[in-house]
Formats: sequence, C-alpha cells, structure tokens
Amino acid sequence: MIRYVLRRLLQLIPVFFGTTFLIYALVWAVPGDPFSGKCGQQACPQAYIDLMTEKFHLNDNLFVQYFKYLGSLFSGDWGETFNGSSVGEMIATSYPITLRLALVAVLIEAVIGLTAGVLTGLRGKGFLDNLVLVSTTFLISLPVFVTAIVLQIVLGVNLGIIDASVSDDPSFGELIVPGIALGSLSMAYVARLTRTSIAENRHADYIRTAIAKGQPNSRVIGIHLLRNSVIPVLTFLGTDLGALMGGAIVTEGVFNINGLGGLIFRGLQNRESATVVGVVVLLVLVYLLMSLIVDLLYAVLDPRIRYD
Amino acid sequence: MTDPNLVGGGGADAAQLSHVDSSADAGPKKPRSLWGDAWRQLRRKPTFVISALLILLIVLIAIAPGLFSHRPAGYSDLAHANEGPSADAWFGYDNQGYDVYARTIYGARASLLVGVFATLLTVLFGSLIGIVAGYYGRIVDSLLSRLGDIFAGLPFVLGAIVILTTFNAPGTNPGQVTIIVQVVCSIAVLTWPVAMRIMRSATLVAKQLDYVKAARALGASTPRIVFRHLLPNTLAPVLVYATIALGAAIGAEATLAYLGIGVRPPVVSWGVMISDARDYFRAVPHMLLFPGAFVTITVLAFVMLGDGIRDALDPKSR
Amino acid sequence: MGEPILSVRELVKHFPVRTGVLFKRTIGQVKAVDGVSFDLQQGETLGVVGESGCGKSTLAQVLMRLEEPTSGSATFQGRDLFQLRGAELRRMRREIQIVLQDPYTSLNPRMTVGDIVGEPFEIHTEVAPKGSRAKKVRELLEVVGLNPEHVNRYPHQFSGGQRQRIGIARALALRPKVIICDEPVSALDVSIQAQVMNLLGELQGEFGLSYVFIAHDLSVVRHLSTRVAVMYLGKIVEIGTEDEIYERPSHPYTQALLSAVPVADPAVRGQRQVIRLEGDVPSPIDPPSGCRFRTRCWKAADICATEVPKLEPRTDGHLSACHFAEVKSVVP
Amino acid sequence: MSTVSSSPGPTAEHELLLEVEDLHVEFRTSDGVASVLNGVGYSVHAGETLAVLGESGSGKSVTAQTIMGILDTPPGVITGGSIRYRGEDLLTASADRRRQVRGAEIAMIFQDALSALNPVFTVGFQIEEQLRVRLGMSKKDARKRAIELLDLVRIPAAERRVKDYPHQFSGGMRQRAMIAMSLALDPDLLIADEPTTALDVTVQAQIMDLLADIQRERRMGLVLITHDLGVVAEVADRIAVMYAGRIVEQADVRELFSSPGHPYTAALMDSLPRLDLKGQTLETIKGLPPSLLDIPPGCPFHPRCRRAEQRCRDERPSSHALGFGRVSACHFAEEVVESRG
Amino acid sequence: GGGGSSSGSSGEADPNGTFTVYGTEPQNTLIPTNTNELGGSKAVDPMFSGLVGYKGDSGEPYNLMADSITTTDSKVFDIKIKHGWKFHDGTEVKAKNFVDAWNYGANSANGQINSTFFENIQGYSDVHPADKGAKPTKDTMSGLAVKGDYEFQVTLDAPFSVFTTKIGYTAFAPLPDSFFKDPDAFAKHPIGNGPMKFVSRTPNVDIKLTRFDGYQGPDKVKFKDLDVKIYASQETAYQDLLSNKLDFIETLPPSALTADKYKTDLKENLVTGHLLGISTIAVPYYVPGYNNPDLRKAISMAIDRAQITKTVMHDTYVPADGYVSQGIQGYRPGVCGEFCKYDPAKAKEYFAKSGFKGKLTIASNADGGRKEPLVAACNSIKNTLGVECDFVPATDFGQWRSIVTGHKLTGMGRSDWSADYPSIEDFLNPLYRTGASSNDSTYSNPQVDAMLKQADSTADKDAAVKLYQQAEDLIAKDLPSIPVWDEKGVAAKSKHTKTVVLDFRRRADYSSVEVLKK
Ligand SMILES: Nc1ncnc2c1ncn2[C@@H]1O[C@H](COP(=O)(O)OP(=O)(O)OP(=O)(O)O)[C@@H](O)[C@H]1O
Ligand SMILES: Nc1ncnc2c1ncn2[C@@H]1O[C@H](COP(=O)(O)OP(=O)(O)OP(=O)(O)O)[C@@H](O)[C@H]1O
Ligand SMILES: [Mg+2]
Ligand SMILES: [Mg+2]
Repeated sequence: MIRYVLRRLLQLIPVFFGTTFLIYALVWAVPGDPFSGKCGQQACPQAYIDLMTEKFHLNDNLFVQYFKYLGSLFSGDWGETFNGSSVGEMIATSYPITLRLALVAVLIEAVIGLTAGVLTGLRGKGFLDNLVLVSTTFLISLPVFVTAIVLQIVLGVNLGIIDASVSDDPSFGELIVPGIALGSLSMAYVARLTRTSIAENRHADYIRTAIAKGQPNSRVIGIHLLRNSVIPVLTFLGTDLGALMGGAIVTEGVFNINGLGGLIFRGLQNRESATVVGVVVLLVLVYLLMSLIVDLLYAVLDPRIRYD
Repeated sequence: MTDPNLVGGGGADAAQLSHVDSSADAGPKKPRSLWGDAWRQLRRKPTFVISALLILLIVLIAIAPGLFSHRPAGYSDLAHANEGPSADAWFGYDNQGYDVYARTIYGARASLLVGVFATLLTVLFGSLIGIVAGYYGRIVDSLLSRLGDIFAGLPFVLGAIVILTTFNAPGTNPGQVTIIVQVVCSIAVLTWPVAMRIMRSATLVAKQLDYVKAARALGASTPRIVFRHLLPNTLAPVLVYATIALGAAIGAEATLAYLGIGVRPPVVSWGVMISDARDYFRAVPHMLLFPGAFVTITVLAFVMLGDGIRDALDPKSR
Repeated sequence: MGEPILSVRELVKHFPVRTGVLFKRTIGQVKAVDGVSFDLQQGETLGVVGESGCGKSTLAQVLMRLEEPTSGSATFQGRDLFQLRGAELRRMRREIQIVLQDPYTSLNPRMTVGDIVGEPFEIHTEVAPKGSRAKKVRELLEVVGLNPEHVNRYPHQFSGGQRQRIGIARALALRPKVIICDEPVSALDVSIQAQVMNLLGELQGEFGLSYVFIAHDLSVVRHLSTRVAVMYLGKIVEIGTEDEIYERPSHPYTQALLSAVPVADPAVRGQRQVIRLEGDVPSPIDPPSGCRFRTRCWKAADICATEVPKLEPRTDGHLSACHFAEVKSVVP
Repeated sequence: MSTVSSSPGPTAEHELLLEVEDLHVEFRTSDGVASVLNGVGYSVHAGETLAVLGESGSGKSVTAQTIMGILDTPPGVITGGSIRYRGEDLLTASADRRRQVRGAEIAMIFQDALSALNPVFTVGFQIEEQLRVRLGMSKKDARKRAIELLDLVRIPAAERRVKDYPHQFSGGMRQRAMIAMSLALDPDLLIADEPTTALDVTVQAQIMDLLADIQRERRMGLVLITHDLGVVAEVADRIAVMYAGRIVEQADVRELFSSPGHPYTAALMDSLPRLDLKGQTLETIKGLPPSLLDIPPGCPFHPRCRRAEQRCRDERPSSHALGFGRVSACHFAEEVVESRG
Repeated sequence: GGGGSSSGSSGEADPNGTFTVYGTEPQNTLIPTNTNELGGSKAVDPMFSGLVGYKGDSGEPYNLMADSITTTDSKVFDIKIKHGWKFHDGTEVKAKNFVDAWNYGANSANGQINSTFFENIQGYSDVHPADKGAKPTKDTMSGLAVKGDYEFQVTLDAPFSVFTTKIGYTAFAPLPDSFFKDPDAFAKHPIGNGPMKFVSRTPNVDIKLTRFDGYQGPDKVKFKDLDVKIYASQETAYQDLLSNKLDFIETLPPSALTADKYKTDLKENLVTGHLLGISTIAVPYYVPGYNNPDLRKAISMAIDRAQITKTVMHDTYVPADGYVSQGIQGYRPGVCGEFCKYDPAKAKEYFAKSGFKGKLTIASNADGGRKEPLVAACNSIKNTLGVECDFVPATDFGQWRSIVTGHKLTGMGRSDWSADYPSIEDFLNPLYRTGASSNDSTYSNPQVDAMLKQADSTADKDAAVKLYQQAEDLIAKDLPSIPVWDEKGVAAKSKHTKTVVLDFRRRADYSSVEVLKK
C-alpha cells in the first residue's frame, strides 16, 4: 500500500507538467491580445506593448515561454501580473480563503445532503421524499448566481443576519452563507446519490444480519448501511472540493470574497498566464490529492478493493 | 419436451407438468430480461408516466414552438417593458419588452438540446472511461484517472472560453446549430471526469463480486462482463448523476451565454433568459420565475424519470 | 488408463496477509494451496474432501484461472492451462466449467434466471442456435429441478437450494468436458440432491464428462466418485479410489474424517466410534513443520515434525502422506 | 407459564420457548402473489432441538426470518398467524421490544454466511459489535471475547483471523464466524439455518457438540434447519418436515426415521445416499416442486405422490395426530406409517 | 459642466473620518504615466497634483501647482510653479520633477501606457520613434527646458490651444527624484505631491491612502483616510453602501436601476453629475454594404432613443443629439438634427432607398451592462425597419477591443467614448480624424481632418472651439457613427457622507467630500 501511495505521488509529476503545459497552452490559445483592452477605447502605445511583450516573454514560442515559466516557478517565483502584483503573494492570500470557503461548502453539502439522502433512501416514497425531491430540483435548476443573490438579499439586506460582503480575511462563520450558495448544487447531488445508494443497499443480507443481531436502528443505518453506501457519495465529494474551489467565481463575486475564482477570472480576462496557470496548477494538485485520498478511502471503506 | 441428451432425474411426464403449465396463462412464459421487466414495471408507475408525458410535452414545445405561442421569440415592445403577466402576455414582458411567454416557449429547444445532449455525451463518455479504468485497474486506471484529474482541474470558464473562442473567431456569428453543438461539446469535454469517477468507483466495488468471477469462468468477453454484468449494477449512481447533470448543463449554458460565448441571439434559451434576468429579478421577478419554473419542471421530470428507471432496474425494490 | 484429461503438478497458491488500514504490510502468506498434484482421467470423478479452509475452493478457482497460481502447472488435454490467453482461454472455458461454492453472490442480482442460465449460449454462440436457446434454458431448469416458469425471476427471489441449482444449470449448459463442482449440493434437500447426483452420473455415462467434485458430505462423494483426494491444510494427504479411501483409509486424518460422518439413523446415536481430533486447528499462515497433521495426530512422533511425509504408495498401494500409514476401517 | 405440551419425551417438563401458530406469509411479486407460508406451526422448548427438514424452497428460511422479524416487507406480507416467545406475541410487540429480543434472546445463524456478513467490516468487529453495544463491554474485553468465540468454533489462529474481512475466510470459516456471532449474547433460542453445510464432518461434529454443550448448560432451545439427515439423526429431538409452505409432518426423531408418517418424508428418506454403499441411481421424487404462485388444490404434494388418489386432488388434508405426539398432514398417514413400520 | 452635488445629510463633519469608495483592481502599476483607467486613477489621482486641476463640479480647469502658464502662440508655454510644495517624502517639488517625469513618460523605452499624451511636445519622436521596434535616439524631448527650480518651458510641435487643459490629465504629474532611482519600488509604494499619500495596497482587496498634512493646494481633503475597497460585483458594493459599509459608489448596478428602485433606496444619498462621455454606434466603412449614407440614416432614425434611455436605462442616460458630450464647452444641441430623432416613417424610407439586404448586427462586449441598451437598439431597428438585427456578444472588453482595432467587425459595433480632459477637442480628434486611435468606423474625410488641424493650431481658445464645432457639423452630415446616448452619471453615497461631488471622470471629487462623525 505504501508502494501504491508512492506510485500515486510519483504520478503527480507527469500530471503536474501535463497540466501546467496544457493550461499554459490554453491560456496562450485564448484569442485576442492581452493589451487590446488595456487602453480604453484607444489602442495602446506600441512602446508599452513592446515592453510588456518582452517582460512577459510573449513573443517567444509557446514552449520557450513555458520553460521560462517553469524555470522561474522552480526558483520560487510565480511570476507577476501586468499590474505588477506578485502572483505568488496573491495566491497566498486567496488560496486559504477559497479553501476555507470550499471546505465550508463541502461540509454543508455533506451534512445536509447525506442526512436528506439517508432519510429519503430509508423511508422511500412519501412526503419527505417528495419534499427533498422538489427542493433539490429547485437547487439544481437555479443557477448559483441566483441562489447567492437571493441569499444575500434575503439574509443580508432584508433580515440583516449577515453582511452583504464578507471581511478581507473571512472567518468560517462568515463563510457559511456563501458556502451554502456555493454548495447548493452539489448538495442536490449528494442527497440524491446517497438516497440511491441507500435504497440500493438497504435490502442487503448483511443489513438483515445487523438487525437480527438486535443492533439499534441508528447503528444499523449509521454504521452498516452507510459505510456500504458511501462510496459513490464520497467519490463525488472528493472531486467536488476541487470543483468548488475553481468554480467559486460567482459566489466569490457576490459576497466579495477575495479568492481564487476571481483571480482566475481576472487572469483570464487579462490573459495573464502566470496567474491562471498558477491557480489552476494548485487546483489540479487539490484534485490529485483528493482523488488519491478518495482512492485510499475506498480501500479503507471496502476492503475488497485491492490496489497493487 | 426434454432434450434427449439431458435425461434428468427431474424429467417429469406430461401429465404432471400439465399442472405447472396451467398456472401460466397459456403456454410457456416468454423469457424476459432486466430491461424488459424494467419497462413493464415502468409503464405501470404513475410517476414515470407523468414525467414521461411532461418530457414529451417539453419535447413537443421544443420541436414546434409555433404551436404554443403566436408571437415569435424576437417580439419586443418596449412600451410594455417590465409589465407583469396579463391576458396579453401570460408571463409578462421583460426589461427589453420581450414577451416572456414567447421566449420561454422558444427557449425550450436550445435548452433541451444542450441539456440532453451535453448530459448524454458526458455520461456516456465518462461512464465508458470510468468502467474501463475501474475494470482494468493498474496502468490503464492510472492513465485514465490522471487524464480525468487534469480535465477536472481545468476551470470550466477557462476551458469553455478557449474551446468556444478557438472555434469561433471573436466577432464572427456562427450558425445556431454550430453554436449549440459547440456548447454541448464544451460542456461534455469539461465535465466528464465526474461521471467517470462515479462509474469507476461503482465498478471497483462491483468487479470484486463473485458473479463477475462466474461470468469470467463462463468465458465471457470483457465487453460482455462490462456491459451485461457490471453496467446494470453500477448504473444507479451514474443515472442519478445524469439527471442532475441535465439541470447543471442548462445552468452551465446560462453561464456561457452570460460570458458571451454560449448560445446568442437570435437563439433563445432558458439559460439565456435566466442569465439576462440576473440583474433584474428583484424588480421584475417574472423574468426569472417563468424560465426558472420551466427549468425546474424539466429537471424534475428527468429526475423522476431517472428515479423510476433506477427503481425499475433494482429487482429487489419490486 | 489413457492420457489424463487434466493433470495438475505442484500447484501452489499463496495469499498475502496484510495488516494495517491504510499502509498495509504483508506479514505472511496464507498457504491456501501448497503443492497439490493429481490427474483426472476422462470420464472419472475425483472427489475432493477435507477440512474446511484447507484450500479446496482455492484449488478450484486457480484451475479455472479465476485466481492466478503462485506456482505449479496444470495441463488440460495436453495444453498448459496457465499459459492460455484471450481466445484460447475462452475456448478452454467452454470445456471446463465451475459451480461456485456460494450460490448467493455468484448470481448477478440484476439478471433473470433465464438470462443467467442462458448466458453460456450467448457467449459461446456456436453451441446452440439462437432460436433454440429459450427452450434449452427451460430444459436445463427442469433438469435441475427448478420450475421453468421461474425463468423471469431474479436470484433474490429464490431460496438457497434453488439458487445452487441455478448455478449447476449454468455450468451444465455448455456440456463441458470437465466440471469443477465446489459443493454443488450442500444446500439441497436430499431429494433434489439425489436428482442432481443422478443427473451428474448420467451425463458422465453418456458423454464421458469428468468431475472434480468438492463436497463435505462424504456419502455424496462416495456415491459419485471414482477416486477421492483428501486434503489437509493445502496439501493432499491421501488419494485413491473410492474403495481404497472409504474401505481402507491409511492416513489418520482420513480415518478421523470418516469416523465423524453422521449416520442417518437415530437408533445408533451415540454408539459410533468417532475419532475426536484434539488440539488446535493449525493456521495456514504458518503451518506446522514436517507433517501438517501432526499437531492433532495421535500417532505423531519426532520424525513427523522434521520430515514432510511424501505422498507415495503405502500399505495397500494407494498414495498416502503419512509416515505411519496403516489401514484401518472406520466405516461401519 | 403453562408448560402443557402436546409433545412427549424429555422436553415435556421444560418451558415452552417458542410457539409458531398457523403462520401465513405471501410475497407480492410482479408475477403474482406467492403464498410462501401456508399455516406453518411448530414449537420449541427450552433445551430442545427441533430439526426443520424440507424441500428447498419450502419456506424454512422464510419462517425463520419471520420469527426474527427481518422479513422484507414489502414484498413479503404476514397475512396471518402468531409467533409467541415465552408467551409474548412477537408480531404485536413493540419495535423496541423486538429489538431487545433479537440477538440476546433469539439469535439466528444465516444460511448464507458470505452475504450475511457485512463485507466492509472485519469479522472481529461484527462479533464485538454486539458485545459492546448490547452488553456495554469495553473494546478490549469485547475483542478478547470475540477471539474466544472464534476459538470455540475452531477457527485456527483466531487472534490473528479476527482482523480478517469476510472475503478472506473460506466458506466454512465464514459459517463458523456466523455461528460465533450468534452465540455472542448467549441466546435462549437459536435458529440455525443450515449452519454446517459448508463444514467438513470433523468440524461439523465439533460444532454440533459445542451447540449440544451449550444447550445442556443453558437449556437453550435450538431450531435446526438442515438438509443433512445424518446431523438430524444425531442431534434432533423432534423433527418438523415442510413442504410447500406448511408442516406436513411432525414427530419425534426416532419415530420419524423408523416410520415416516407422510409420503413426502418417506420419499425423502429414500433419496438418501449412503456412506457404506455405492448405489447406482438414487431414488428421487418425481415431478417438480409446486409453483407457490398457484399451489395445487387438495394436497399440495399430490402431483408427485405415489399414493395419490382422487381425494388428494380435491380435499386438503388437515394435520392430524397419529399418537405419540406425531402429527401428519396426509389423508393416508396411518397407512404410510404401517407400510414402513 | 453640469456637475451636481449632494449635501442632504446634516450633522458634524469629521476631519479624521475614513472615506471608503468602491474600487476595481488597477490594471497597471500605480504610476501616473501608466494609469489610464478608473480603477487605478481613483488611487493615483489624489496622490498627485499636476499643474492644472479640474474643478470638481464643472470640470473647469484651474492652475493647481502652476503659478502661471503663459503663452502667446499656443506653441511655446512658459510655466512657473508654486514654491514650497512637497512630495510625501519631504523633498520639494521643482520644475525638473515635471520635466523628468514627462521625459520618462514619453520615452518609448519605458513603455508607459500614457506616452501618447506627450506627443504634441517638440522632440517626442526622438524619445518615442513611431516605427515599431525603433529605439529612442534621445533621452529628453527638445521641447522641454528647465528654466530654474520653479520654472520651465514647453515647446510644442505645432500650436495647440487645448494644451493648458490637457496637462491637467494624470499623466502630466511630477515625479520625485526617488522614482527615477527605482521605478519598480516606487510602483509598489508611490510617492506623490497630492493631497493624499499612499499607505498600503493589497491586491484584489484594497488600496489605502491617508491625508498628506503638508499639502499646500486648494483641493485639500476634509477627511483623513481614503480606503479604495475592491469589489468584484457592483451589486454587492451597492448592498454594502446601503448598509453603510461603503461610502461611495460611482455607478449604480442594474438591479438598483430597475423600476427606479435606487430612488427609493437612496433618496437624498443619490449623487448625480454629468460625465463627459458619449455613446455611439460605429458603422464601419469597411463592412460591405455599410458605406451607404441612407442606411446610416435609416438605422439612426430607427432607434427610439428616448424610449430606450427611459425604459432600459432608467433615465441614467439622455438621448444624444450630437458628437460631443452635453456639458462640454462648445456643445450645441441638435447638431445631428433630424437624423438623431426617432422617425419610423422616414427611417423606412431611407432604408428602402439604401437597398440594403441581409441582416444587421451590433457587436459589443456583453459584460458590465453593455448588452441591454444595444439589444434594445437592435430591437428598435428591427421593429422599425423590419430587418433582422442581432446583438453579437464578445467575452470581455479586451477581446472586444481587439476585434475593433483589428477591423474585424462584421456589422455595427459599440463605440463609447469618455473624455480624458474636458475639451471639445478630445471628442473629435481621437475619434474622427483619419487614422485616429479610436476611429472605430474607419471614417475618413479630408475636410474634417483639415478643419480639426486648423482648430488645433488656433491659439485663441474661443476661436478654436468655433472651428471644432464646424468640424462636428461636417461629421454630422456623414454620420460615421450613430450618436445614441449620453451618460448623466448617477452615483450613491452612504449616509455617513455629508457631501460628495461626482466629477466628469466618474470619480468622487475628494476635495468636496465631508464625512460625518460616526
Ligand atoms: N423476495 C422474494 N420474492 C418472491 N419469492 C420469494 C422471495 N424470497 C423467497 N421467496 C420464495 O419463497 C420460498 C421459500 O423460500 P425459503 O428461503 O424459505 O426456502 P427454504 O425452505 O429456506 O429453502 P432452502 O432449503 O433452499 O434454503 C421459495 O420458493 C422462494 O422462491
Ligand atoms: N482472498 C483471500 N485472501 C486471503 N486469504 C484467503 C483468500 N481466499 C481464501 N483465503 C484463505 O485460504 C484458505 C483456503 O480457503 P478456501 O476457500 O480454498 O478453503 P476451502 O477448502 O474451500 O474451505 P471451505 O470448505 O470452508 O469452503 C483459507 O484459510 C482462507 O482464509
Ligand atoms: Mg470452499
Ligand atoms: Mg433457506
């Protein structure tokens, strides 16, 4: 198993290069030059463009640019944005915030989603099931920006429970409402995946055994049933952390959270490869780690799964 | 009656069997399969019938919107802008003076196309990769999984901008079909890893089971094991994922439209309407309400359909 | 006798034993099968009996290539079983079939019985033309004593014995040359068991089928087998004709086994001479040195701890792996 | 508590543990309604072993599940009858009470050990679980007791094997793990559904001895569902034979073996292979088991019965006493007994 | 200039208060010659004081650091600066700080974004050769001469009457000596001579300034700290403003505008101004079929400007009727005449005459509320002319501009302009001269070019304005782009803010700000 983990960690290396290159190439391929929108309605002075082009190696071919980027990356320099901010510093401030937000979201969706899923999976058809069905469908069909704004307006402006925007370095508490907005779609996924999985397993023979042993319901469900049903849900949650971190653009925008989503979005608009690549590399790393963790958890949750 | 080669101890004579046969309606029962059974079961389920009818209705709207609305999608009358529902315009007018009802009706086509096809592509492609990765394991799994990780790590907006702008040089105005195909493909390309991982996990669990062993012992080929044995047993979570992904795809389409790279005028979609309504829904709620309701109903129909199918495919839940 | 149809030499299968939740360490090997050799002739039945956990199922699964062997060889009709790949392997599987021990998990819960039993025909399409398959399936079900009306039922709707019969029907479908039966009748009531045994016998007579028949019920084994192998902790300790094993067992373990067979007659209750084996059952992870049975053997001497007894002809000529082999009749 | 019992023998003076009366269970499937139990009734006294024999699919396991209250409902429906444990009607008892009874008072060994064991927990955990939850034992004590129990059922290297998962056990080992699990709480009544099918005869003998010891010490009642007539002959006090969802015969073990009171029982005896001789063809019961969707009118066994007459086709025989506590559901029970005796 | 102010709130002003304004992330380094957009200039402008300032309410230029600016021919300017002004690091502001800063800004080697602002100065082509890739031949412009510590002379290539107004633009600010030692370090911590000094900056979060107490100018601020808080969403900023977490936002988000909600939300906290900007729709000559005056007229007359500004833009814009912004000196109503009036009948007539076949499109970036008015315009054209008209979105401003500057429009395009300095000249030269930097329609009329040139070199301001007006008349005849609307400018303040004025560049005029004690 150690060998498996080591192998997986080794796989990080090619994936790292693959991803960075891919992203680099993609940002590079985004049409439009970075300076066309820099000077308002006018074209920018050629001298400015030349200087920036040289400074950011924009005239080199893709591979040279990429290797120069890697070179500085390995010397600890994440590069600079066109407005002179250090990408490394910006990521360092944004990263923890987004991570926190995504964690809050994952936590919320896991708790609410799992609870709803287990309850409906066990009860089967009925009022609760329909209620959850309809409310999850609502969450699915409302885009995040609507959910986020509605929450902001209702809780923030109308009821005054929260502030419309969070502070510069938001605490977990402040991130609960943004987390709900961010995690709402995934919550629907979690609830429904759990429900299915539970419904699938609740007739299993070993559940009967657990009942026959006279175990209290809470144990039968919470331990025997859940552990056997949680794998698809866990898979989803595992991939979701990364997705939430990268997909928090809208939520971050609405609650004015200085996170990675905004960073990527601005980087993309300004065609700043350094920012985009930097952030995406981190996101892919999160993905890789999460999928490693999830894969390891599979083996913990279901000992029949073997990796060797 | 019996194969002469298989003279078993149980070879019952006709008189004795006559009783058994009389228990069936007439003659031997036709063999059925899981899918046949599922279908029989589905037909009798009211939720399935309702959701199927709903979907049919929406499809009909998508195919022939003209039957449902006498106004074209592009009808606008600024004089009525922001007016609420009335006999004249059932869903009211939006901030551009568009008739919300007409647009909702005409928006069904693009939304449904994007939702259904993006989901189909995502799920088919993702599941295939996932089942292959899970079944073969080892190097195949590593390669496919890491590929999935890379694509999953790619932020949707970045990927979509790159894909859609590379195919449509900025400023050009591609045809409706082209743009919908492109939107579908970009959503699929960027979201398949989730379906893949779900399928992979289900496969990892299912492939350990004895019946897979039994099938191997029979000499079943890999595709057979995968499609006949693993797939029906791993389908449930993916099916659930798919029904939700359908809603998410409609939402993703809204995001793309908002970024100016998705479907664009004169094509209308619910996503476009919702994204247009984002700034106005507080003052003009019906701008969001009606397209939103249509999305909700559509997604609900598909979720119910998916649930029905899942139930039907689970012999134990009958 | 002619060329054996299946010939197994020094077959070994070890399972690694691991501990730890995440970071598993291999701390030993379960020596499930540890050097097993035997020949199976065309048209004969080799009964395999032995202590539970002694590696019978593992042996069966390795022979079916469901588990990869650790070492050793097996030839089927002259071809090396363990070298087969792809299409060849598939063809081989037409010829050798298995009835898996566990009738619950070996049936796909999402296939109807008709599909399960009919699947072999779909895999090996050459066996039966499409139109005749449904009929064949019904016949097979009848043959194993299942109501053909039940083709559309799912495994969970059957009782344990009924499921086992589904497994048997599936294995019979292709009419293979060799069937490895891993406790095929243990969950059947005696009348169905009799039916199935009769059927197996008839098929053998007619087509020269060969069986490897794993069972715990020694009466059943005797009834069907031409030869019987007795296994203990991954090794064959005694092998001989049905008569040799039952009437003239020479290995103490065989004798103990035979003596413990319950007799279906309450009148003789408590009057039998049962050889009770004392001592702890050794673990296959670190089996005792020398003779593996010595820890529980009443004849054990020093040599048993140091020297592994070879499986060789002893006493009356059949193979036995005991230094002190001695015929003793225990069957009443 | 009334200890008046119709059955004679050594158990008569003992407390009546379980009394199943006229139990009816149906499965509502898509094909129709399968009447799986059609009036099953038997009783078990403390210290007594009741063997339940019968055709496979005749409803033995379903009866056991119904007693344990773990029948899947739906599709199963209990349409009638009662189950009384020490006089208390279990079918009407509260869910809480039933849970208390399960495991601690009535325990069950499942027919299929692999699927009945939770694949994702170690065998040890599944045994300890009961000790810890029901008896409040500490983790360490529970582990110790689990190892003891595994030892008791002859699992080699028990202290190492407790940490194994079910799939790492052989068929027989799983079955023994199941047995250990069912014994963990010292139940008063044990329902053993084919507990030894996967065991070799030496281990089987040891396990049966173990159960006998426990029975003797703690006066545990045992319902033994099995196909192994040898085991039945060795350990059972009384026998109930099931066919098509009803008890067709109940008798003391010796009586039944010497002279079956029902043609089905008789046919069963005839099908038995014998260790001491290698016969050619075994006797079988002709025909197929009845479809439970549509049980033949009259005696359900009549299509396969050698003795069947018109009466058997028209009239359902009721259980009637043959003396010595024997009960048979055959119109011609006396003649059957005569012919064998 | 119609700058309005608000002073609804009563209460005591707090000289030590904090003023928090809505901000966006600066696009460039915080150096005056490199700052050209709102996000950056919100912070840069108060840190620097140029020779000329613009009055907050009217936009009228006045001498700020300049003691006097004298010229006889509008070609050579003698500039004396005030004594005793200090940079935030304590060094005194001298004439050479201006000259050095301008030379630096113009030099192509420094690649400053505002370098073109210096193009009228003699010798500009030496430091900034026009050819791509050419290196500057000199370090300094010959037109700049230091005459003493507090005096310098500027010589232009040709007479340019607007120069005295133009030098009020941020790019013309002086830079301290320390800047030239290490421009990069300076960019991280700018040192200016303006009313406020730099405190700190966190990218994507905020920029903090504080009052510079040694400031000499008339435009001192009456509060202590300025906090430019960066938002990703105007919507959220607006919500924060309503809950008084933010003191000023210069635009209102669409949700506030819809159904005139902002009027009830804000009441006396609404701040209106008049921006010097104009929105037009470019009709590029290079698009086949568009070089057709009848089509232009038809389109222009088919747009119901009044209706659209009222319903879609909620009265934050007014219909445009000429090519310069209303409120600039030299603006005349109705220059565009009947062509900028909605007249469906005539529009149809012209359209029929034009013989145009096919589909019209209007392209623009779709973000930032740009889409809605153009969609409405398209609909108006469609409904009037019965021709198909579609809005074509671009992903963002950068992409959009690259389409326009690359002449890749396939139909009409948005062409909005806001002035850098308050002069009629700034509405014509950059837009309608042949080859001008923002001539999106690729309009070329030698008469217009000549007229503009003549106006530029007219020393007398009023005479120059007359000439510019004549040029505008010529342009209006050709209708190179279609004037549509003109932004009024509505901003909002919190109730903690006593007064604030919205200036013509859409910023809070900080000198007017008074915050209330909290
Ligand atoms: N879920 C179900 N749906 C329909 N029929 C069922 C279901 N479960 C069991 N049955 C039927 O009920 C009958 C009794 O089953 P049960 O498991 O009690 O048999 P059994 O006597 O234990 O047989 P065996 O000895 O083979 O285990 C069988 O005919 C079986 O097909
Ligand atoms: N996957 C596995 N991993 C580890 N050990 C295993 C595995 N499968 C089997 N074993 C071990 O191998 C040994 C032999 O098992 P096998 O199933 O072959 O026994 P068996 O002879 O069939 O017993 P039974 O009669 O009880 O079915 C047992 O000790 C078992 O625990
Ligand atoms: Mg086995
Ligand atoms: Mg059973």
